[in-house]
Amino acid sequence: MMPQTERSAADGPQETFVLNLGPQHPATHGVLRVKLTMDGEYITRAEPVPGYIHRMHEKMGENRTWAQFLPNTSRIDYLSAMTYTHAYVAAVERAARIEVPLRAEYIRVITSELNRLSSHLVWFGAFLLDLGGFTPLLYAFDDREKILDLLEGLTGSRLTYCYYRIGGVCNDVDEAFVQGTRDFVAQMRPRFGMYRDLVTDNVILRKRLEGIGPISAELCRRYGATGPVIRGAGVPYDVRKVEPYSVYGQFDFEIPVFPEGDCMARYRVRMEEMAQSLRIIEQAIDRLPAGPVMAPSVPRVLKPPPGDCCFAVEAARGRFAVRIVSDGKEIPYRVKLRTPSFSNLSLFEEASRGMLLPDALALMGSLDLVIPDIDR
Amino acid sequence: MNTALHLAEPYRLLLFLVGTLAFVGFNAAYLVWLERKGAGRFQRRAGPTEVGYAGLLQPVADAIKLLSKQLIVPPGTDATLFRLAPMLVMAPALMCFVAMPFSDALAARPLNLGLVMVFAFGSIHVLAIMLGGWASRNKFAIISAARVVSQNVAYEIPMLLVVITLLMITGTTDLNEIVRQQGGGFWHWNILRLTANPLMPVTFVVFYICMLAETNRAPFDMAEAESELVAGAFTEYGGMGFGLFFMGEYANIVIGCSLATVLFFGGWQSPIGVWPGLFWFLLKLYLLIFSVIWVRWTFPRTQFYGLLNLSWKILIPLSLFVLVLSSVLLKFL
Amino acid sequence: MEPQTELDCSPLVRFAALDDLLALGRANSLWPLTFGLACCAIEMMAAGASRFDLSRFGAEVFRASPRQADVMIVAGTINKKMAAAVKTLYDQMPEPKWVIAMGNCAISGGPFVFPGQYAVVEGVDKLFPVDVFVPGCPPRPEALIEGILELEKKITGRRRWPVVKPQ
Amino acid sequence: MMLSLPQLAEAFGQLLRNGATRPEGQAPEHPGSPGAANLAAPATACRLTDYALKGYHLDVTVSPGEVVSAASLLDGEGFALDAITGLDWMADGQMEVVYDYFHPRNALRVVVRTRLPRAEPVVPTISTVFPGANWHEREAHDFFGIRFLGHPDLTPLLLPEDADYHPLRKDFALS
Repeated sequence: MMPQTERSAADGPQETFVLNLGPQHPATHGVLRVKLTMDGEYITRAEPVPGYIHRMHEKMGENRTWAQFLPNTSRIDYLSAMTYTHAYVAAVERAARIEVPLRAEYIRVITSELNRLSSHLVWFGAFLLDLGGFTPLLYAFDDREKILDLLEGLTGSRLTYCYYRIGGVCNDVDEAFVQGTRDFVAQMRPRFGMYRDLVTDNVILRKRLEGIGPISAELCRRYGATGPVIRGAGVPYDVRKVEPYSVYGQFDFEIPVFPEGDCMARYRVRMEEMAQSLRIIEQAIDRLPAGPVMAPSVPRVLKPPPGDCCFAVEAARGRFAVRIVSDGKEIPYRVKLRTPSFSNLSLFEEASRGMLLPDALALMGSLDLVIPDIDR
Repeated sequence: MNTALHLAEPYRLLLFLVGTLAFVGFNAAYLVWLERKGAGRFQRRAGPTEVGYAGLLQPVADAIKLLSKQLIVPPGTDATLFRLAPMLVMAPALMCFVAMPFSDALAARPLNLGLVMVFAFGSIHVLAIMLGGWASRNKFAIISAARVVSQNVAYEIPMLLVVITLLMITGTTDLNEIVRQQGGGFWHWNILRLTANPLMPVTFVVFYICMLAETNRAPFDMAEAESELVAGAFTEYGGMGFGLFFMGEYANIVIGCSLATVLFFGGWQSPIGVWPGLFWFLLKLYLLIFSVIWVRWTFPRTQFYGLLNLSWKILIPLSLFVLVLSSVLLKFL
Repeated sequence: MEPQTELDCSPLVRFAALDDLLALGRANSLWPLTFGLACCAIEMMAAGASRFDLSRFGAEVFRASPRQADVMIVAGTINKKMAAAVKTLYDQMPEPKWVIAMGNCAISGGPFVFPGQYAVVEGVDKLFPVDVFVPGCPPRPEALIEGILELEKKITGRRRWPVVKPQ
Repeated sequence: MMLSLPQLAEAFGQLLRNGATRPEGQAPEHPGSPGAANLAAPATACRLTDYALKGYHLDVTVSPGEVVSAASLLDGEGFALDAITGLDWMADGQMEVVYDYFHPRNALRVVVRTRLPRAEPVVPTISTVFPGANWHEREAHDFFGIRFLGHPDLTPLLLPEDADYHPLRKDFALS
């Protein structure tokens, strides 16, 4: 398709050199290091070296009570803090058999989707920055600020919300939030048209993304890649649909799937997903039931019965699963965090082989990595 | 300024030397300001506002800071070349202005080979960036140096081809003479001389694209490519070494846009017959520069093979076609 | 890129007026290093984005190469694997250079400090001197801008705007 | 291919019976460690679980030698690897390795677990089956010191290159 992107074996053996991309490099979105073995500008081997922001989240899980781990969950993938907290509290609720009030579930869905939207907006800007376009970043951040205003009014924080509690949510939404969310949905809809005109239809962008970085469904499966990566490879895998959790089963929304598997497909999946998130938010706001937002019977010192259990959610980057093991004490025995970026990055070595450096960076950008999410 | 023209030759030259230096320095500094302000406007923000009125002292602050930075020659570099490269980027840019006609009489040295000279000196900055990249002993810088050379080789060809087309029509390489031919209203400008060659607007588009590529501006900023190569050939340069590269980039934009103005938009000729030539020259020049800034903040960067493909597969055949068409028309009309 | 050896760059002779001018120039042209570590980096980006707009103070020129940067905004947790790289980056920046420790992690290790922790460097001032500390987890973009203004004050000795006292 | 839960459970039952009836002399694909032989034969089991309570559908316990054949079985059915987790049962003197699998097209989640002696936790690698397991196993090696036989490169992934400690072991403490 793009013969220029592949170097044929007929070119003969070449001298290679090692290029260290990172740990401080603008394209790695943080402190990922990629050890590239290069043949000119062609990559013969790209070996990601994570761990530069390993922050012991799993060790900390074994050091504090079940509820004290909550702040950590917002700092694993700080761009989708809500969904991560959701997975953890839902896992503990599952282990301790706590029933969450319906209103709290609705609020969780609304805030999770708002958070997904803001995460995708950051990705959109950062991805375009990787491709050398600076302006879309600021447009995306501008729209994101509106979401942050809403969530800040609700939770008091702009980024690391820690808003969910075991058994519900921290505080109820007020009328200002409901109205603000309605206004935001109405405001945000026309913006997608603008993004399409400004960015998606740009011929330079299309040339840089179409046919670049193909990832097949089989490759995703073998590496356990999920989220927009697998949906961009034609597999309609979304935890919200496959294993419906919370009240996602009650909403009418679609899972955007593009079969091409290239960077453009992943780009389109995320752009479509933002519109779908708006749909979910709209429905949830309209149907928001009355009632309490905390379960009445959550014990002050939580001691889930011994045993293990899992809970998976669809975070902005893919499937995020929490596996908790309890030995019946007030401190978790083990908290395992299965993060999507970890698996998504692990296929980079295979997918980037033989690519040109700028294409490989486009591929990396299209995986939407958050480095602390890999390192934990 | 006009009195200066009647002074004895050495004084006149000296005056022009100072004038050119000031012009280039001022432009390089304030184009950065314009770029930052312009970028701000394109991005729904204010740009520099706090340093002086509307941020007008921002370039001065930047200059003071860059001048007073520690000079580092990293270990393992080729120290001579490392120091030489930033100067090599600036000096030829200054030379190009010698032949540039700012108005009818305002040119440092009317040269009948002016265009050739501008091209000759205009190409040297490639060499400088390559030397800088090479001497830095940094892998990003070397990749960038290789990119710059292949990019400039590819784009020099269509650029020269369209200029040859133009020369066949004008019949002279004296820049001032080229401008004089375009007098008498904007329909005489080369870009609209459709009787000589109906494809003149296309010629300008080719020239404009090549100019963007030659000056390493977005969407062809392969040399700096921040998200890929950190800072490209300038990765190891700090302080005024980097400042000179930075100024050289803007000086080259000024040269490229001046040349476009002279060759296609009638230079200092007024489109409606009023106001002095210098005003019109600068107006056209800054409108073009503004368009360059606009392009930068709108488009993402092209891929490198896309860039070379554009040159070798589209621009060169196109400019060859224009050249042949032009010569056929010249011969038979 | 090898680390630079430390050089003592304090001048032998000082000229009061010239020093003031240099300080003024430096304070108004603080180019940060593009160097995001964790959560705080997003707020650092937000500070550069349209609503907060660092460019008003001429500080939006994020340079990816340490050679061209004046101020290192340490935005996030530094762990022991990263510490050497951060130190190298600091060494590669030419004098005069400044450091802003943004967020609790960069100040003290923040929420990641507990008895028996094995990964986190407890504060970036363990590695090199820090000029301004901006607390928060993460600090708001306004806080970062305040930190930059504070750094300007440290350089020039003058405050750009009067501090607004809380009511 | 729609796969049903009972079919899968049956397939695992088959696998476990084969493992149980395998003659003593013929070791499975990977011999395991000498320590594994000393340990009392690990309870192999395959049971359906309540998804609403556990978050997974099928809980399979295999002997360390059978993790590869379990992985191959799941690979053949189109499963993907979710994560590999270590679990330090210090009181029992055992180390547990938990393999989470999910199916990208069906709502099916399978947990495969195996117990190793804590003193010498060695288990064959499944990175030959799922290349994605490579990093998960490196991570488990970082955190628990579990050695994966046949793994191409067990250098620390998340910990510093020279790390010689395994922080998620229950007896870990910084000196």
